[in-house]
Amino acid sequence: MHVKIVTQKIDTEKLIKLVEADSVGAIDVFLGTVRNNANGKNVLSLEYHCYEAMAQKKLEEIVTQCYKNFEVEKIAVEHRTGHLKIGEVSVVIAVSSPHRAASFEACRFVIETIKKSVPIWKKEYFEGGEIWVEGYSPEV
Amino acid sequence: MHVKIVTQKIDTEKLIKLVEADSVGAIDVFLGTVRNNANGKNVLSLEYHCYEAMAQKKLEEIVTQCYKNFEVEKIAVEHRTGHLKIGEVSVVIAVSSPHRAASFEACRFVIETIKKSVPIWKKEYFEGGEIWVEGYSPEV
Amino acid sequence: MKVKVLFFAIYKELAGTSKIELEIPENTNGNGLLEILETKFPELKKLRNVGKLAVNLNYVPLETVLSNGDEIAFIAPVSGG
Amino acid sequence: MKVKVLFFAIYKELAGTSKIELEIPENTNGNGLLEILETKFPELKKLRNVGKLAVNLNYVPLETVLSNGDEIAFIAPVSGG
Repeated sequence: MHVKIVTQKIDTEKLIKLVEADSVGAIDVFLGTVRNNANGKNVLSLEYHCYEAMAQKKLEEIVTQCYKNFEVEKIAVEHRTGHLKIGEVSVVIAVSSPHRAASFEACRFVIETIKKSVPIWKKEYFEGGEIWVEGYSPEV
Repeated sequence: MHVKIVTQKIDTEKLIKLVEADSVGAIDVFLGTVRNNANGKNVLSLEYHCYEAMAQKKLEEIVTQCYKNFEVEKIAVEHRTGHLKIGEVSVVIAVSSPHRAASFEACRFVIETIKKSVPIWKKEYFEGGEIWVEGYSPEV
Repeated sequence: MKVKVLFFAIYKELAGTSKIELEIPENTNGNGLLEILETKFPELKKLRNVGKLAVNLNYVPLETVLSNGDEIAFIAPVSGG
Repeated sequence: MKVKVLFFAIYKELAGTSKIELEIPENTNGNGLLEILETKFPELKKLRNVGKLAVNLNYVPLETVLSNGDEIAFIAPVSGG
């Protein structure tokens, strides 16, 4: 398992290499990118803050759960924090598995669970203001 | 739309770049890789043959259907043919979309449909023999 | 009339060639062409009921009547990806 | 007893600080700590009923009784990814 909170550009190719293995037939990779609009507003940039120690722990828990729930081979996740421009990549999740269904399902599970329970927050900067984006309320 | 049958190593990073756009919030990338086993046999390598003109046409039809069925932004697909070693990448599908569900669903749709209807065949080389893999019968 | 038949993968191995041009009677359909091919390449009988018919890059039913100049292939179950 | 409270994102902006160390009575729970914090940082009242309680990197119910040395954070609805 490779799980990391980073402040620099994520190297997607590196994460893919990390999940390669001879027993692997499928790799699914998800990239979250900064979109130029949200709720009808023109977004100029996004700022990601995080509770780093807890985010790291939660990400590791999510990946551990994936290994239990899906027939996956290897998982690599990096989430970037700081101020990101439009088009920049905020998160990369790479999952490898012998058969393709598991890669797709586990990769989707990781991003959905990140958005529900990992203490990372983003602030949108748009023309005329800034706002903390309200996401899911993490379940206790 | 970028759709190509190639005989050399696929450049995943290039395909990802091709689907980037300011309006994109999610990119899903699927890589098919050559696995070292199948049906309990030790696989040594795979050889991909294809009916190139028809495969190209079918891939373009699949991508066109994706643009209709899913809220995706851009799609790039390359399928490699020839003799591939264990671990090498046979196909890469990159799909971008404003919201993540569409990327995952369209990417999955492309690979499932390739496996059902695109005239590409693989032969497994294993210890002591070789065999054409029987896939789906394409529906008329 | 004249048609072009392409062989791929298992078809190519059994026919021993990747392509032939063939004179066939007017109104021959896919099934009829297959019978002609099985006479020329008896090994192809091993694939009976296996292949789908493609004419000019599209899948069509085996009952489809062929036309002069058609590019034809029998498509074994595909296994790409 | 002494606890450490961390503030992130909207909590940090409203509290005007990212961290404080605090003396609180024995047997204080999450709700009790929140009341103490709202007295020190009245702006935090704006977030009442918004945050989940995290103690030592785990989400726990607001009724959880705190211990000396705990690292505590109130987690606004997350929006990463």
